[in-house]
Amino acid sequence: MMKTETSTAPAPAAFEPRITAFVCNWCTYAGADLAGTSRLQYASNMRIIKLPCTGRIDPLFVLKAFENGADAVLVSGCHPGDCHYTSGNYHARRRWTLFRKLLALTGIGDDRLFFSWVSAAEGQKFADLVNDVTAKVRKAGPFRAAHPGRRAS
Amino acid sequence: MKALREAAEKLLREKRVSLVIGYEGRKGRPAFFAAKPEDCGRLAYDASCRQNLAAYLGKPEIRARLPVALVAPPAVLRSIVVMSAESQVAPGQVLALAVDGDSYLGTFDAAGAAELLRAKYSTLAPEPALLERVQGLLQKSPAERAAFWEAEFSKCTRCYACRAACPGCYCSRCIVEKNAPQWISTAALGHGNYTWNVMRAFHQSGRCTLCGACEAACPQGLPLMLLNAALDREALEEFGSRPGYDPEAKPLIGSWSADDDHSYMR
Amino acid sequence: MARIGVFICHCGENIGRTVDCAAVSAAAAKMPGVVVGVDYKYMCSDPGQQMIRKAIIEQKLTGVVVGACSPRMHERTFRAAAAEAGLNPYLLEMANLREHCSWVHSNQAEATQKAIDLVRVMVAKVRRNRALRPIRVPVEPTALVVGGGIAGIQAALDIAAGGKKVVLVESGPSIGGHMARLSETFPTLDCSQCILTPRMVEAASHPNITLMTYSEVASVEGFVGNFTVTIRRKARYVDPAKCTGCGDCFNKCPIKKIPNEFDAGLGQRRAIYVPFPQAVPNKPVIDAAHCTMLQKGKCGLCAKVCPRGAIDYQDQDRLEKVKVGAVVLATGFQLWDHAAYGEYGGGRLRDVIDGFAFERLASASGPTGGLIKRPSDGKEPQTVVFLQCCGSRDDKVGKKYCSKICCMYTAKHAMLYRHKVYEGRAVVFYMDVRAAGKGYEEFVRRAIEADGAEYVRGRVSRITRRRDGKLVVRGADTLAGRPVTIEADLVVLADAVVPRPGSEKLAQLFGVGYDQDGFYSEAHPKLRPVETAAAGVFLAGACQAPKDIPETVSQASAAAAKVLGLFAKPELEREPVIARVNRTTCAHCRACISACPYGAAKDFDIVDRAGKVLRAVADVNEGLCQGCGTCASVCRSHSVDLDGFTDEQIHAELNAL
Amino acid sequence: MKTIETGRLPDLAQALSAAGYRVVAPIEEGGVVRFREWAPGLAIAPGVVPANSLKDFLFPRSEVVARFALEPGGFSPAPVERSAVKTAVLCARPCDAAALAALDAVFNWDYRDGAYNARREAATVVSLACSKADEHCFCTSVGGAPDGVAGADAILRPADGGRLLVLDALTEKGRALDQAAAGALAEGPAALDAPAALPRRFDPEAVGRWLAANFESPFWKEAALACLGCGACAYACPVCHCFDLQDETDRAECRRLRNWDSCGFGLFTLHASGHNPRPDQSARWRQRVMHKFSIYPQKFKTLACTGCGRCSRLCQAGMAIAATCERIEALGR
Repeated sequence: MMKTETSTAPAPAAFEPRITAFVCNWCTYAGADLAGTSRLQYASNMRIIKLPCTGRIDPLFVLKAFENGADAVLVSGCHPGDCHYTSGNYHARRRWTLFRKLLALTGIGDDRLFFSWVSAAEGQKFADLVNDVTAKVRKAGPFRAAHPGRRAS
Repeated sequence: MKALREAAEKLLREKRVSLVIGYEGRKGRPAFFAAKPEDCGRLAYDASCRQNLAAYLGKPEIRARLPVALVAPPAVLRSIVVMSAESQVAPGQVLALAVDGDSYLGTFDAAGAAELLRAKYSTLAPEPALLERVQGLLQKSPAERAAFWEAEFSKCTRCYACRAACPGCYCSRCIVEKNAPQWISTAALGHGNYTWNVMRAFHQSGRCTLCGACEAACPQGLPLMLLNAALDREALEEFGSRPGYDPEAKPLIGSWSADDDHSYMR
Repeated sequence: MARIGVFICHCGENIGRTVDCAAVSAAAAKMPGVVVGVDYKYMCSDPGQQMIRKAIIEQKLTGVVVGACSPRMHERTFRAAAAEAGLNPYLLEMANLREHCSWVHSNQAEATQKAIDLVRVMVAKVRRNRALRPIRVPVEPTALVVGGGIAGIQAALDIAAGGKKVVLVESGPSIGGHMARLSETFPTLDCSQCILTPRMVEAASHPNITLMTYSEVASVEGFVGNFTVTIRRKARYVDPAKCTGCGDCFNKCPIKKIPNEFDAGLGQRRAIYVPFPQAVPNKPVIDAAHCTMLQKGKCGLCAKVCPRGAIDYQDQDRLEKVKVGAVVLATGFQLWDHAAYGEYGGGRLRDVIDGFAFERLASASGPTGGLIKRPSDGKEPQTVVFLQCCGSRDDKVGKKYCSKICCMYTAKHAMLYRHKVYEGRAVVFYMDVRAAGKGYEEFVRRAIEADGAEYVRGRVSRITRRRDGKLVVRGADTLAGRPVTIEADLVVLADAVVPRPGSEKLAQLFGVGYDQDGFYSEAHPKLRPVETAAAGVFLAGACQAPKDIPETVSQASAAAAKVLGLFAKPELEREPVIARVNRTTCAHCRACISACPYGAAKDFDIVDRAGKVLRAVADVNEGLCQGCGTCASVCRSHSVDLDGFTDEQIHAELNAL
Repeated sequence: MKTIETGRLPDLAQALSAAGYRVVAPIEEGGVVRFREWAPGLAIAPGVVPANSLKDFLFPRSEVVARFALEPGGFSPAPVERSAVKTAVLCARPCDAAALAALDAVFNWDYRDGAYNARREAATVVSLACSKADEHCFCTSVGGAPDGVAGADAILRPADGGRLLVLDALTEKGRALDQAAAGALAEGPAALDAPAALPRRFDPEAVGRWLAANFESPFWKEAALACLGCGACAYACPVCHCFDLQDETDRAECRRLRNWDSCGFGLFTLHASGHNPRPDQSARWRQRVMHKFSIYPQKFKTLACTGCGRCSRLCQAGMAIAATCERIEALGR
């Protein structure tokens, strides 16, 4: 009865990854704004979900993104010491250190889940990051429909 | 066992507790609740007792009868310490009848349990065999790991025996029961089963005492301890986390240090 | 039933060039819950905003999504417009179609698809938005100023002049701080006490200022607008109400040989004393550590001679609570202890002194009456070596940073010395001369050219004392590239400026951050240099970083302006993005309480009518919560949620992707 | 007699799948024997009562019962296919087969459940008589027998000391399967083994009588002390049939799912108001026992328990419904 769950779709010829990004409002979101005002061009595969702080990002958000068919997830916020809320990013960092281990163990590796510090001043870094992540995920191919974390449609 | 029974009997006779929760001396060693001194003769303990009796401390009917005493091997002692660090066990409300193998080690409150653990069991660790299985799994490719867990998680019926077995799962409303929004699908299908089992393990990070009750309770035999052990080692290596040794400990998730590693971030 | 309006802005060509705005608004119009989907050339323009206001009223919109520039640009604008039309401003969200889309993508098909996705996400979110009301907290229009140096005095006077009450707390027996110890001040060489003491007196006599000397902050509760601060009034053993400051007591006190801190140990005071003649308040305190009466119960002379019976050996520390709405930290600095430099005598050479000691020697009110006499034998030094950057710009033994004021006061010292000892040699060893400031470079040039100070670029490797009392200073002249040896009679070290001891503890009480050197952290190094991360707590003076007097005074006035701004309204309004706890489902694991960076998450007892505690849960203090949401994500049962970024909203956004 | 060597059950399975059946049989995996779809190469483990029950294949733990496409501007129902695969269940336990009567009753009394009945009709149940029982078995106390045929389309009976199995077709479906399996079966004499001896432990009627009269008995408080409130018993039970409806939505569509639910969960009866008519575990355990031995029999004239013992076999806390019934009967006397 689990049959519907385990059909593997072969990667389509031109694979355009769907990437979901969770970013904090004060650093990375502003960094992305700067990339815009500087007219830096980057891949259009990423969709940003804005949160006040990386401290707000629950691992469930990431799993839900994968479940809904994201091929990769990016989490990005203020550099250590820069957090608008003084320590939200420190809490986030510890959380992700443990959570990524769990995901790695269950088959979601470094080519699916990305973490980065991008400050409000790092427009270039943001653009490069998006391009780099997109390229890596293109190479990795579609997130296996057979991965238990993804809802079979 | 004689010493254990006498200690339990004493606690009840002196009315220091209203209930002694232990294991019964019949096949399967089910949980046994002694409310009268004379019941204590039926208490028994051996290595086959896989149930973590600290899980009962989250049950309202038991909380209503505090103070209570628990028969507690080292892992259960740790659970009691974790629960008191998380303000689930008020001082003096829970006494541990500490046992190890076939010896009874004495009666302790949470603080005393922590001292005993630090003195005698400071180096508790997952069995090497378990860690080898974790390592073996990590040697495989992500696709192979995904396939492995898909096969395992597909057996999960979402009976939540793992949750019921776990002293760390004392939430009155589990996240999987939150339906606005319903973050974790309650359908016993791939995605819901994955999210449930991964989050259950994650929610124990820095709190799991590796008692093994969840895996023992799983009717489908899911290897849940692989997840728990992997997290336990990561928490120890990255943050020196050793849950269940300090009744004053800050939660691992909910505290931080400026020099936490972030080599994986760019 | 949701009635969402979606308004897509072309931003002239900025969005329209790469995003097919008509297609986006058409797609939006078909999204669940959307009743209006339009695009327009300039949504932020008057007609654009009018279009939104009109739709809100005519279409009875329950939510609005504006697809335009970054919310950081125009969210306020559009939310204000929504509010004018009677829609709660927090029911409007923006989709960033410019900075995050049209400006960074060139392919129209891709950009348009992304724009549609971004709008769909925001539509999904806004359907779950709830009307929010700004948090209003009453403000207690009294300020607490911690530190009675020039920074604290200035801040207090400015706030008082603004008509608000001030409590000025000083840990020493008198206000005035370091500035009162200075002889003259650069670059104008006007007498420090002449310009300071009037301010001290004004502060003491101002009707709006309550002076609490010999007092310290013991504990802090509450939050911006509503702090309750407990002040420890240290035992003076002298009742200031009775004391007239006649001085009989300290003239009679038999314990005479206590090195006077005010004079950097060069002068002496009694066990009962006023730190300096112009002290404010000019009333003595007893130094319990040295008083034989308080130590051994013998003597009691001061009590005998006091005509007013003001002496009270039974006096004890008292705790006093004050309610204040804002706080200015002005705890200042001290000089780093050069004992760490063994090569400079490790603090054992009496004629190797620090800047303050020289100030006292040069000061007319100092222990030598303004005559430059060296400590060891009271002789007038014929050669004085001044050593800059002693402990500054040295991350091995001292501090990484530049202490900023030393270049100037060393030049001043050289100058003052030459004015007092015409034939004397003033030799200054320096690494660089940093004289940026109005009239500063000119001042240094004057020291060199008019007053003949000899500037040697280089470091001193060691200072040794010869039998005849000469200090042999060996160093290098890095410009000439040769070693130099100078036989000096006095060496003055420009020790690094460091925060006061205990400044960390105070910062922790107020929830203020500090750097690795212990200097307080401003909220933003450029744009919020006087605020701190703790709302309602401001900084003035050298507690934040080394500063000279003009800088300190300007920051003090800036802090005062911030305080007066905060006090301008009886209530203060805050963004309603705050966390809330579901008390029914909270298991009280206390993870959120441990995680909250602001101490806003707290224990809360649920009690029945009889006041019996039924259950403990977590609770969030609206005044303290800043809305980061860390508590929400450490909550395993998601019993904590964050207004404006609720679980429901984020879940909906993710489902729309 | 039609016989097959016990060791050659896979041949039977092979023959049936060749004949177009999907074959379900007890198969060991990771130390747990479970009913699951058989595939060539898999051994069949007839020895023990599987962890899951036959129920899984008629009333799956989760299934989509309705779909709505999220069209621009609104919802529109999308079809859900009701196709059920022709299935043969090998080595079902008599206690599993006996449960079908109870399931048929509940899925047809007021409304004919399409999904259930489609699968039920497509399924041929071949049970395996028990020649041994463990301490959790109590079919004889609830009107069953180790060699009972209730609900089965055919039955395999151990013979010659378990070396052989004798196949008897009992229904049309059974005979059809018999035909299809002909190739794998041998014709010959065999000495049937005696069915497992399982003394009756309690009288369900007496239990039912006491239950109906003792809703408020203090007995429940103490009897349920050990219960931790998981769903292991209900999900393993061949008769338990409670479910929960959940909608899952994403960008493309909304799916309405039917998932198993259990009266052991606190959430099961929790009202939106926060009120819970079954406030504690004793009320929930009482409900479980009453439903099986009092409420259900009153409604459908059949017990909702077939004595398979899975619930007590799996319970981490040692809750045992048979023991509870024994004590109830004693209380009744």
